[in-house]
Amino acid sequence: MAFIRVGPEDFDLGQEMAALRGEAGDIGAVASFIGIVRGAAGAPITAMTLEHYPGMTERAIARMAAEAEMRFALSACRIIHRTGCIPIAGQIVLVLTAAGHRKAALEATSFLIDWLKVAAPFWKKEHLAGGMERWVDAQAADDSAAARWQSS
Amino acid sequence: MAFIRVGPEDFDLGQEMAALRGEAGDIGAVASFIGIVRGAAGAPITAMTLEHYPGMTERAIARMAAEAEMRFALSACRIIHRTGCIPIAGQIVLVLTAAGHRKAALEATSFLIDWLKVAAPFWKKEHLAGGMERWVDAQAADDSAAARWQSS
Amino acid sequence: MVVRLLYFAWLRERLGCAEEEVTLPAGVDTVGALLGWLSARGEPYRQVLTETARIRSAVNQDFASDSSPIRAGDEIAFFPPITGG
Amino acid sequence: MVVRLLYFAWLRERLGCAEEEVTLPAGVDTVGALLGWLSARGEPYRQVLTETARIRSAVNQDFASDSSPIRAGDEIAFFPPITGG
Repeated sequence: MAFIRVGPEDFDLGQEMAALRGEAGDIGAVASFIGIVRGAAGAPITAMTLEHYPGMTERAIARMAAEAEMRFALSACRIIHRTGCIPIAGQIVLVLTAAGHRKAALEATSFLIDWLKVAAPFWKKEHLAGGMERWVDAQAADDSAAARWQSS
Repeated sequence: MAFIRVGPEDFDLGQEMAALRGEAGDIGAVASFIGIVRGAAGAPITAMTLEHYPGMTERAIARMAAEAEMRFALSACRIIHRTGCIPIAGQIVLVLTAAGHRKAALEATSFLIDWLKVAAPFWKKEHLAGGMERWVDAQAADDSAAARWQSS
Repeated sequence: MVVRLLYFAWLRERLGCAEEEVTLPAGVDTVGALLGWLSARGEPYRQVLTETARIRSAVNQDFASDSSPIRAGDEIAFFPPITGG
Repeated sequence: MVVRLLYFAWLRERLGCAEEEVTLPAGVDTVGALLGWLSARGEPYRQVLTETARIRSAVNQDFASDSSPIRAGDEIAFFPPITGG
């Protein structure tokens, strides 16, 4: 069973790694991904607000985590997705996977972040310098990144 | 320029992440891989000794890191590979990459660990219960994992 | 029948509403029919909800389509394409 | 000419030698020729080094093949296929 947390609190990679190792038992590989608020080229972003659909978010993430655990034979998995206002350079999302071998851990991490991008109900709003704000548009590239896991 | 360390000292993922973030500037994604000494199914491994070719190891890793930095437009990259005797569950290797987007960070991490497996002169000896020891055989799967980066 | 409606992101902002309970007439029993009924309430519903190419829905926290059935007591959400992760 | 030889992993253990300096006769100027010359020194060199399918080499810390040239002062290493990472 994957550990899943959705909420405003920040996370510490070292602590999450220690927790994962405690859950995972005998493993050979741990992979992680962290998404970070980035100042986009050309548009001076100062912060990002993440809105989500409480309840559905956790269900959607639990479902994709269960699929990843089975498909890649994961020994443990932790997914943390923050909500609310996050300043530039702040952490948004963590995917952490443990498996017997490197291929499973790395592929499960890619699989999970690709699916989080298209199937977990989060919406990002960018705050720009000068008080402007705008909702981020969905990327067609995200749909195709997730779709590649269906054909393979 | 990637940070590269080869030697017996252990590493702390949280500290390495902090160092990476300090080097990387404005990024959107960090990916990591950690290889761990695993008790193989059927054979009770108690520890692993990693021998390497001092000098050539660092050169080989620096070369693959430079290629990854260019190919995936990495903002920062840290590679740590331990040597000497490491007990079961101990950390062997860390690959940590920072980039603008998730695809670059995740692919660079896979690329680097795939190449480390076949092109950095390390050799693993397994220590088994009862004092037996044996050198690990190279895996054909490792060669093909690295080779896929040449055709793509 | 009575259903609960949720709106997220720019839909919520443009409708000025995060959540409402509505009583639907007989025959409004799919997500598509509900969208039509809501649009007929006038502005801002008509304009915001007829941009259907950009609107996604969920029924009881599962992704839905226009043909998805709705029943009394359902929680139906409308939102833009997802941009998390 | 004089070259420096290094052996790693089970080659080192089975030869009982990690490093040696050797003086090569004229004509021994490739990695392949060096392997032949070392094997001709007798056991354990002959047996360990003629398992060539499993032996890799480097000249001055770059991967090499049997046809790679060697020159006076070179550092030449022999080792099994790599198993790090």
